[in-house]
Amino acid sequence: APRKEFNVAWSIYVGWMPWPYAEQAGIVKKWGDKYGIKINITQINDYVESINQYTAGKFDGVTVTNMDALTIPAAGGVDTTALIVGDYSNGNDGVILKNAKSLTDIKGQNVNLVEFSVSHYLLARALSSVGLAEKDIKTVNTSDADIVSAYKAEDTTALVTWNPQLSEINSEPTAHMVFDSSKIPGEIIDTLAVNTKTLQQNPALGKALVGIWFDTLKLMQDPVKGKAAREAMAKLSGSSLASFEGQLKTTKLFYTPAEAVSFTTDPKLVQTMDLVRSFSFDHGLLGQNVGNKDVVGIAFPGTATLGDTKNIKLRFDATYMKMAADGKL
Amino acid sequence: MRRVMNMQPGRARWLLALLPFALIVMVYVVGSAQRRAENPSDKVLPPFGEMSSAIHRVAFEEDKRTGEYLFWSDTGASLERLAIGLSIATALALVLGLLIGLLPIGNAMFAPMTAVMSMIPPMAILPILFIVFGLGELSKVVLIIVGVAPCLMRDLVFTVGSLPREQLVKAQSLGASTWQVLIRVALPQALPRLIASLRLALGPAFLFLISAEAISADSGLGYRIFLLRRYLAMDTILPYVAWITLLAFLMDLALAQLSRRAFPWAHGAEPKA
Amino acid sequence: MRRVMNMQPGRARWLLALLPFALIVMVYVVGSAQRRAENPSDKVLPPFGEMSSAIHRVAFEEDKRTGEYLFWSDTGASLERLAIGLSIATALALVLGLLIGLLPIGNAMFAPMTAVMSMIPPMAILPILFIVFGLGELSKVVLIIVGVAPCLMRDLVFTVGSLPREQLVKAQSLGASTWQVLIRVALPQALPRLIASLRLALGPAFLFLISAEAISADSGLGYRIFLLRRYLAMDTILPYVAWITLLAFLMDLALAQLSRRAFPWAHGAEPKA
Amino acid sequence: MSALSIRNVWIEYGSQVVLERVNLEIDAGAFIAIVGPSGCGKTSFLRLLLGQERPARGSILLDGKPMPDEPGPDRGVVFQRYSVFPHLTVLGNVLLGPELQSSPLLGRSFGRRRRALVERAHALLSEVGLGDSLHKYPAQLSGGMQQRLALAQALIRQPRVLLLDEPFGALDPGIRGEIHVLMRKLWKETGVTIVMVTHDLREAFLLGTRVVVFDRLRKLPTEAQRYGATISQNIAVHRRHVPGPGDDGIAANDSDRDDPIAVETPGRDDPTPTH
Amino acid sequence: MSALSIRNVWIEYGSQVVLERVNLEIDAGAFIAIVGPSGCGKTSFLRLLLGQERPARGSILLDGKPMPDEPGPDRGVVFQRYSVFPHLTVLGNVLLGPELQSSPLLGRSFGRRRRALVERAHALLSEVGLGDSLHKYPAQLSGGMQQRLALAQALIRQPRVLLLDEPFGALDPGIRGEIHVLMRKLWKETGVTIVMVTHDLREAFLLGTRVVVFDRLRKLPTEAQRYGATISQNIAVHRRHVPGPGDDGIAANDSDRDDPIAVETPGRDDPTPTH
Ligand SMILES: Nc1ncnc2c1ncn2[C@@H]1O[C@H](COP(=O)(O)OP(=O)(O)OP(=O)(O)O)[C@@H](O)[C@H]1O
Ligand SMILES: Nc1ncnc2c1ncn2[C@@H]1O[C@H](COP(=O)(O)OP(=O)(O)OP(=O)(O)O)[C@@H](O)[C@H]1O
Ligand SMILES: [Mg+2]
Ligand SMILES: [Mg+2]
Repeated sequence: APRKEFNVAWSIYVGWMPWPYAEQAGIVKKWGDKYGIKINITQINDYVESINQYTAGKFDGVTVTNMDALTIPAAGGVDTTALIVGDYSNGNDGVILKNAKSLTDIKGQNVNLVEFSVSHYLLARALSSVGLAEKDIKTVNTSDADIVSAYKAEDTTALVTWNPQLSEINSEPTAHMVFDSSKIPGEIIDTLAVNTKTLQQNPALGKALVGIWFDTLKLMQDPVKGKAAREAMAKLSGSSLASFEGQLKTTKLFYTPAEAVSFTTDPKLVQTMDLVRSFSFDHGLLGQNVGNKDVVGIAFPGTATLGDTKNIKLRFDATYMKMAADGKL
Repeated sequence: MRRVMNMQPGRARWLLALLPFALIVMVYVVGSAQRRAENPSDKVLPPFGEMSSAIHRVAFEEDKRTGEYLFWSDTGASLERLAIGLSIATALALVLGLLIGLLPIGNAMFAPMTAVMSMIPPMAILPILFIVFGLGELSKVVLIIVGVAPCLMRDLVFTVGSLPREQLVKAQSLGASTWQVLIRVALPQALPRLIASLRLALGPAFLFLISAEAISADSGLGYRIFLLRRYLAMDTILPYVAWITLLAFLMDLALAQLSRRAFPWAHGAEPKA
Repeated sequence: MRRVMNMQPGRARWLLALLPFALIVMVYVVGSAQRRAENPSDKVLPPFGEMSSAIHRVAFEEDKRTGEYLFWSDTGASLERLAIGLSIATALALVLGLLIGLLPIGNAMFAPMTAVMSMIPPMAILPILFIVFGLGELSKVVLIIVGVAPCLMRDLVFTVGSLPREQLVKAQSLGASTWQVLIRVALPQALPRLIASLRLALGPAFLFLISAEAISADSGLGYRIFLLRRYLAMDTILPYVAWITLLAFLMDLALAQLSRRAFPWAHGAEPKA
Repeated sequence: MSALSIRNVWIEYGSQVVLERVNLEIDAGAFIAIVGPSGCGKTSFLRLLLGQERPARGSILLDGKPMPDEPGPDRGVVFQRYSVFPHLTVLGNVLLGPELQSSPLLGRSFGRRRRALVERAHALLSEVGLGDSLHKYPAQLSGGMQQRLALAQALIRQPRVLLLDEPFGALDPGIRGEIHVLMRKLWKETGVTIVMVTHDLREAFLLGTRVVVFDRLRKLPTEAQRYGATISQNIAVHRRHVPGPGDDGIAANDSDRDDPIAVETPGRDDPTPTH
Repeated sequence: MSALSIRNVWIEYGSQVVLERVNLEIDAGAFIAIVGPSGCGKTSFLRLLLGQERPARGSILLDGKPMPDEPGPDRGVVFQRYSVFPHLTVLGNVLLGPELQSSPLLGRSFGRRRRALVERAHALLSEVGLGDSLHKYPAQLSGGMQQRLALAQALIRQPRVLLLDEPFGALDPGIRGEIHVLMRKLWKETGVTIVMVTHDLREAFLLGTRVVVFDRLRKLPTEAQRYGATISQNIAVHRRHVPGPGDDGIAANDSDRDDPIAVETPGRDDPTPTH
């Protein structure tokens, strides 16, 4: 039976700030009313916790990266659909060395990062780009909230993180960004994921969310109201407008539904996800006693899939974004 | 020369008390100036002037959009959670503490359980708490409860358990039922001790509050601190920490006063007998 | 019918004690089965079988990447930090506690300072700790110290402060200097209480350890729990939590034993006089 | 007011026999003083009469019926210490018993009923000389005042038997004299049956209508575990004939209620080898 | 062993005058018993002699020299309670004084030196009847044993003056008798000057060579704050002439060291209106 009320969790990240702003600006209510449903947008301060809560069934949707969508809910048996592909990181994540200018200097150092996050993935990609492997460095798990003060500590020499912490650290005279996500464009993807079963039973939810999202993005670009919207988002994320604009520059937001659809339907996404699942499998993120990387199946628009087709748990679905592109909402 | 242990500070008491504080302030001012000299935009040790203007901004200027004064709405949200958490923890501790402390059967049933429970580090089961109790206000309150109730309870069990047997026998010889012994003998004598333990629990309660707010919240003192940490905005974080400390201090004072007013018998001189 | 308060559990004691544990296990098993029925790869409440195989993997199989037995290397790392932190905290508390408790001048100088210090939530000043003490083992140890030393100290101040004045006068009339009163009268009588407070501090110590390890580490029980939280591996997290609880419990027992062995006078019957 | 029969009672703690073969008939209105060396089981015996403990063997009858096996309002008690409640004022302490009786749920009374209780309590407190200290807490009273308070507290529930365990042991001699006078007076007025344990032989003979001596008959240390103490003497006090210790302030009219029982020889002079 | 001169001493707590115009000459080797009503300032006076407090006016001389204003090994003390250290065994308690003396840094002695100290301590403990309980803790001793231990502990440092504050107040009468005998014996053997506060007049006259009575001369409650107590009587005890209380177990040879001072009338009968 269709439900009337839904819960969506978000956490602070430049590519997700449209959600709280939409709530504030009444866009959420507008689209909810249109489809006769109510959508609650809830902020979770700790990103991992928001995904865990979604996985445990407390939320119907959550803002999540492609890799975490695979390793937490999908690997945990919760069939998840990436309903909206909002942006990819185009320099929002980076590797920083203290007092060293080349990525190869990282060899033998301790690297502070949030282990098994997209930072870890970025690091792995960075290392392989210069012919190094993970065994050449040592990772130290460091909470993202504390990574800025971690940089200030004497013994910290290398770290990987994302914005806004990244630009905060990069402004230090000693800091040198030696690798960033613009070198692997389109691999770190930020999505809004929803529970597949809920979505199938309540197509209205999908329509409303997509409607909200692109409405808000349109507003952000409005020459008149856009600045006020961006300023409000900056405030909501605890930073200044200037800093927020800076972060936006390194984020490839798909401002129109058409862009998003074309990115999602591009076969390159399949290659990206193959890289991501290989990394996840190598780090045991798909489960400890998992034999190969195929256990969790991934479906893409059309008929393309990766892994076990009988156990599809992560779906990239462009249907609803397509409706927006076609103006059918 | 008298022995050091016989020397009384006398009038110099205030001076001596201020000395360590003055020292810390001085070290801070010097350190701050030094870092600023090296890096004019250093954020780690902002000078007092910057802190005060940062606090002025959040405490006395309306937030343009929401019309709220962030500092006060954060304080309000945190204090509310704290109050609810501590009230429930106290009530729970009181009921279980009296049962375990007074009744041999209650003791047999709940004492081992609560002993084990109190050893579980609440932080480690945070993920579980969030899953069981959701991410709303409830889970924050529950973390405070899980964190402080065992301590409060253990203190109560001890207090009630060490009431002289004579008193319990005397009460029965005056016709008291178990229930009456509970509410007229055990409970009133446990209350001053409960307030004393509550004072000790203030520190941990704030700790758990802040930890819970760090993970899931959209307002509150702990939320703000962890949010600003990403930008290392020490000019706001440090005053927030000082404010939390002051709040804890004032609550401690208020509880001490309450106990002295409400239970004069527990604060009098030693019995003369 | 006797009053409930006069009823003794007798032989049923064990049964009563096990009852709540059995209840919890049952609720867990049912809940786990239910979730599994809905979603066969649910991770939130894994059945006991999976937990045991998960633990078997980390405790008895070499880790492919590091060649270590994770469970034991985590335990070792955590216990080392705990031991160092607690030792330093104890030493610090002892010195300050004796000074403040015994000397009026020490009291005037340090008591207000430490009262304020103990109110600061350690978690909130973590960035400062990092910057001052670095990110290595030191800052974790310091967090434990900052977290538990104030409590230990306050207990000691209280114990030493409530030594009967008669004893101190008596010691002086036997020719004791301040130093001698300290080491032959105050210190030995403070030690049993110190152990008792140390037992109470075990919970908070583990708490701070875990928090410190959650923020920055590459091994340790807290590190593992927070790392595994990233992909909700409750099958490992839950046994880890149980293990921490067990460790805390064993330490508590050991300290209790130590105190009874080393300070028989503090555990004897009430004085006969 | 009530009679107690103690019939062949044994008290044992684990394997240690503390009291054995205790037989004692206590008449209604008697004032029994129990003396004996430290550790011989006097307090244990009192605990038995209170119902705090049960005999290993034997039985206790209260007015011919088996005695309830837990403390109750028919048997009041005053201990050497901890007999009053530190969290209640003098008045509160005395009100407690009647309040518990009148309100099973809250243990408090209000309004008219309370005023009546306060009046009764006040009268009794005046009688024990605490009429001026109604609103003081026990910690503000001297030891003697505390014990007088404990007496008033026990007596207001009108127990049939009053059990006293060294009630005046901690008091100064002067104050003790005053309380002895009070004790005699209250006993005569209420007619309550009193069993008092004391260390002070003079006190025992001064107050008791009958002095019961507990002692071990076998004194070898090796036998301490297996043989307990028992009643070695049971002396009726004929105050008219026995010269009193004199100047303790007991008025001459004491003698109008002397012990009606004749002197008895203890029931068992040498221990039989059975058991 | 030493003489004390108390010259026109006043004790005040804030605005409350506790003692005023106290003049007392204590001869070397005297045994002064101080009695007086509760709260009149006896303990305060002893604290003064200990050096725990300083007089508001007046001075105290020890053998003609101003007395040190803090407790020291020349003045031993036994309180009613808390006089022994609960964390030390009987032997440890008595060893404490000599050990503190012989080792300023550790307050402990080892090896041969320690064996010598132990021997001395053992001898003294045997004298007070604790020779068999060397390794017990105070909590395992009876009240009387604890006070005997406190005496031994104080005496082993050979103080010139021994101050006792109701040392036997908490003991049973029987045990008190035994200790009185011991007290007299030790006093005679060591020749120490003793100042003892007691509530018990009999004890005062039994043991003291001189009984000093503290009392308020103005008894109106309104004057309680402004006027303190002072010495109202100072009685030399001529044991040969004053009949002793008899059966307390003090042997007849007590009388060979009686007080050499004659009876004095108190120095000040009516208070002068000055101050
Ligand atoms: N709960 C108990 N468990 C085991 N032994 C006990 C218990 N209570 C008392 N005893 C033992 O029973 C004996 C008698 O104790 P009781 O307190 O009755 O003596 P008492 O005559 O009152 O002594 P006192 O005059 O010192 O008060 C003692 O040897 C004591 O050790
Ligand atoms: N430290 C103090 N501060 C203020 N007042 C005090 C202090 N010590 C004693 N007093 C007051 O001084 C008076 C004398 O007290 P003290 O203890 O010397 O009496 P005492 O004669 O020893 O009485 P007792 O016979 O009851 O032991 C009392 O009124 C007491 O309240
Ligand atoms: Mg007894
Ligand atoms: Mg006194």
